[in-house]
Amino acid sequence: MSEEIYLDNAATTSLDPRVLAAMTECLERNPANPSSTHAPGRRARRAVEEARERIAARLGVPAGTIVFTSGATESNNLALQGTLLHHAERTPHLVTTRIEHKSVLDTARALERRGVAVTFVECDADGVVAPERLAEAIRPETALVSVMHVNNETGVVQDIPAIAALCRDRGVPLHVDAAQSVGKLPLDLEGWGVALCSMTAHKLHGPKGVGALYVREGMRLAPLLHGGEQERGLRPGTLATHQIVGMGQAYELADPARDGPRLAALRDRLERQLRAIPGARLNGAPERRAPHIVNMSFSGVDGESLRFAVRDVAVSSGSACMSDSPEASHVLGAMGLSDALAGSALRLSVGRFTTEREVDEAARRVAEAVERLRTLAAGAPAWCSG
Amino acid sequence: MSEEIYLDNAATTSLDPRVLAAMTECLERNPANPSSTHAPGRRARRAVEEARERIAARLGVPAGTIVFTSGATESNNLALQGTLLHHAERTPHLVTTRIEHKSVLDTARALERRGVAVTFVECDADGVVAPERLAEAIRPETALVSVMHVNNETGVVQDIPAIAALCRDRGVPLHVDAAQSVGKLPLDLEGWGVALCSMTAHKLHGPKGVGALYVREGMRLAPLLHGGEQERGLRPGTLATHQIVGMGQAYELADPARDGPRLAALRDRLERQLRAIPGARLNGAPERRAPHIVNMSFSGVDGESLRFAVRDVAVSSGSACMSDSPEASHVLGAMGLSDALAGSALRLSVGRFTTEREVDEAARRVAEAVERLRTLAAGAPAWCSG
Amino acid sequence: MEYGSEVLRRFDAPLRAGEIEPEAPGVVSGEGDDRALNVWVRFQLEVADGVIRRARFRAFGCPHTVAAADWLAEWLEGRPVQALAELDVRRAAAALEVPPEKLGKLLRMEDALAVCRRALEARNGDRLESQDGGRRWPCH
Amino acid sequence: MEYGSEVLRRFDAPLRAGEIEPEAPGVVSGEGDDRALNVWVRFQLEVADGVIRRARFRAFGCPHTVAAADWLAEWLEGRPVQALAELDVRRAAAALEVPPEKLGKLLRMEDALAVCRRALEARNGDRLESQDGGRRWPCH
Ligand SMILES: Cc1ncc(COP(=O)(O)O)c(C=O)c1O
Ligand SMILES: Cc1ncc(COP(=O)(O)O)c(C=O)c1O
Repeated sequence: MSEEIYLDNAATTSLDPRVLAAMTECLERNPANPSSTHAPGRRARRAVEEARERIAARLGVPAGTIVFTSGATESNNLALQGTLLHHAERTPHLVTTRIEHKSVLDTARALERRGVAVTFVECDADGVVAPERLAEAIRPETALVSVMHVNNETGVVQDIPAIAALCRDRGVPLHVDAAQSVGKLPLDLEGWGVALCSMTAHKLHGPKGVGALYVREGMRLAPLLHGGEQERGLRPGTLATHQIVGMGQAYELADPARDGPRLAALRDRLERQLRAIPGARLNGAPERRAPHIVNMSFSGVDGESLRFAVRDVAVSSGSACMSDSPEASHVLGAMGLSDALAGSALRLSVGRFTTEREVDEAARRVAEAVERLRTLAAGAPAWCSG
Repeated sequence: MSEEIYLDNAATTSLDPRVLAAMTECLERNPANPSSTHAPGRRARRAVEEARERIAARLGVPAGTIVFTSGATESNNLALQGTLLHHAERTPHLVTTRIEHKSVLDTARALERRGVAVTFVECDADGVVAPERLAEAIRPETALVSVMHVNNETGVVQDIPAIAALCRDRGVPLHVDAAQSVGKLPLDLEGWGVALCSMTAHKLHGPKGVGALYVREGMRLAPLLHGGEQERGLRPGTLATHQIVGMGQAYELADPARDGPRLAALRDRLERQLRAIPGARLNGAPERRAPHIVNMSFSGVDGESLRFAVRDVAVSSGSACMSDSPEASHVLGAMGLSDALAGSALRLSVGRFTTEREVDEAARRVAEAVERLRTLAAGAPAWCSG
Repeated sequence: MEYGSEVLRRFDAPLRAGEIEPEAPGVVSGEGDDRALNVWVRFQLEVADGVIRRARFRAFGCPHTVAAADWLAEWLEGRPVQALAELDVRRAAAALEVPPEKLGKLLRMEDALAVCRRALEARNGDRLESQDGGRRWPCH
Repeated sequence: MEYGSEVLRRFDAPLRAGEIEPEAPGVVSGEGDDRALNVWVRFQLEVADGVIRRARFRAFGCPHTVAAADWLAEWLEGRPVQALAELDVRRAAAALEVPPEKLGKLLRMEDALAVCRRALEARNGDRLESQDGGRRWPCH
């Protein structure tokens, strides 16, 4: 077995040691329940509120707009279900896209089964959703538009400022799934006029199992969970102090202005080498991508075999929550890739701890594997090449 | 300020150092996403499955029945909403009690607003719910009975074996909120015939923000959150490996046969001294309590002042998630206590790290404070004494 | 509930809690209570030559109640009886940072002191008015 | 997807992957594929004196596909041509712990080998039967 290289930072990241230190200190010294009114409880509450302020400061939003959740999956569910299930309209309407994360798509489908009308807007071959397509989909009874900022498979960045502007014009609140963009791209939620925004800590070297939903002041939402007054009644349950502290620390450490270019440089270095492989095809608009993700297909190569051949490089087809399922990526499918090409796609994603040596070695192994598998399949029919 | 004494282990507990060690090791060495299929992903998955098995083994249930959640609040919501919202009956019926945790009561009330019929069964003056009362409340369209095992305010233990037997007779599934009992009292979920059981880690020296729902094989439930196939489709979202590992370690460390008697001895020592205070009144059936909780009222003393006077002893009125709200405890109210007596109630709860010296010192401080406040209120009208 | 340092100090050591010896001359007392608000207070004022020489209280209630009673008793001591007419519990509320939802409890203290005032008026046969029709006494 | 050690070994170094030199005599070949299953395989068998002297393959597909093709090629080598009639891909599936949902892919290898067999029959003008009407060859 060759040395393991982790290039799956879009699935999850390792904890920054400074985040670990903050969490450990909290677990050791701040054990009380933040809802308790006694002195140790108030110390725990203070740690929670400090983390909330750090996160809010990073995003340039008031601290009171941050509602802690168990992650972006829950945030997405809260945003969509919370807006649509108790809406005044008898048949409210949701506009979203075909290329959202499963936690948005599946929630939209579940809402459909409960009487909500949903329009799934298509993307183009580059994975870009045209704001005009979204504008056309909006109806008088549209209660929410939900569009992800950065696609988790391709890294393609949607034009949220333009989409927010058109939603504002039409008086429809916009929800943005920013799980992949916070800390890597600048966000201006209040300037753009975003109503709801989902975040998670574990894509940014913070802990798994904690996230947040930004809820613009004045935006009304029904909770998914009941019991307890925590988080303005929007999210009951004992607050996980150490998790929230970890998220606060992770968000404070992340700086798009510094990390973005560093990640992009690494990603570009990796991408250059991968593109040099014959038959390589970049998936997603080259000039509109978040700095950490590259998604490439390799014609004439089976995806499962390719991933197995480079198994000491941790990469992904689709997203991690789908990687158990053999179906091809719904995102690449929406972009019009053949099953064969979509099947051979690798998503490689860099993080804070990725090195140049690692991306060089990973590219070398991919190139070697592609060549070996192509030789193995010499003479195969054309359909194998997509 | 005198030395701080923590006697609020029913609100939350401090992390056992062995749990911290397991979590830290996981955070440092096992950072991948348990849903990823690459080698680091499979290592993370293994840690999750080992934790699931440890927890299942402690409970004597198959590992596949354990669904991880963000805590007992979510587990209770999942159990109630998941059973009732998509029930075949047009107006399904829920039976629960007046003394449940807020996460059950508020969910029951939210279900009522969505067309579910709910019967809230009363308890007696000792905080005990008679199984016959529950039996009487069951109707043909009853879809679920939900009863807590140990009450979080009084520590009173409900007769779950008898309740489960009658539910079985009537063909109605039983949900048990065991947040306060797991690890302290023996549970025989499969022997008793419980269908659903809520658990949390942080009441047992595990981390906050992780819990589980036991879902008996064959019991069907609709998920609250959508997206991703994790946890048999019942609970999507990236699994928080370190949290789950922490819960696994905490459950393995907890042994009712060993911890129960130790906690009971400490609690009894505390209770003996508190009962010696003139005007003290024990709330909850003395012989039917979990080992870690004692709830006492002190006539002629204002509760808020009493808690403030003993502020270096961290205790609770009601439960922690209500301790911000000035309303008197719904549990003590249901037991028939006057507002004054309910208001003067202190819940003291011991844990693994509580010492005899601490309970002696706490009892001394409570006695002193009660005496001082009674003197301060000398001449007050009778209603002040409840 | 968070309590300010002034509440803490007075609650922990309310110097004017207690009673005036029954044999002391010129003592009036007054009670106020509200069961719904969980508050009871009794003031005793020892008055001589138109001046409140001593003020003592007993109280049942929350820490703010105890601290406010102590604050009021201290404020009254050494002042002429006319101070009773000018007393404004909001001053105590401000000094102790009493949260608004608890102001009702402090009004019961005004009631208790109003009883004291009427007892003094009954004894003297005239009404106690503010000396300057509204000017507040400087805090001492 | 988890892969057993035998899949790993054969996938990483499939000793019989490749082609037989075009000039070699007595070579038959056969292909099988299924686009929906994402599998293509080609076998070449060099037969002399009724014995399969060499077996080579090319494959497009998942790691189990590659490993199974290699397993089958190895199994055939050195066996009399009748072995083609007895060949059962489930034996490869068992040896490699191929998950049931992938069995369809292996059947395409049976197809490819059936083509080889028919080519041999066409050349010899008679049918290849199992030598003992069903007894399986011992594994060598
Ligand atoms: C775009 C996007 N949204 C939502 C999620 C879900 O986040 P979480 O794992 O915190 O539930 C992810 C990652 O898993 C993601 O990439
Ligand atoms: C009986 C009971 N049920 C449910 C809960 C909620 O648990 P969690 O804090 O894990 O959401 C608690 C404690 O807060 C409890 O005591």
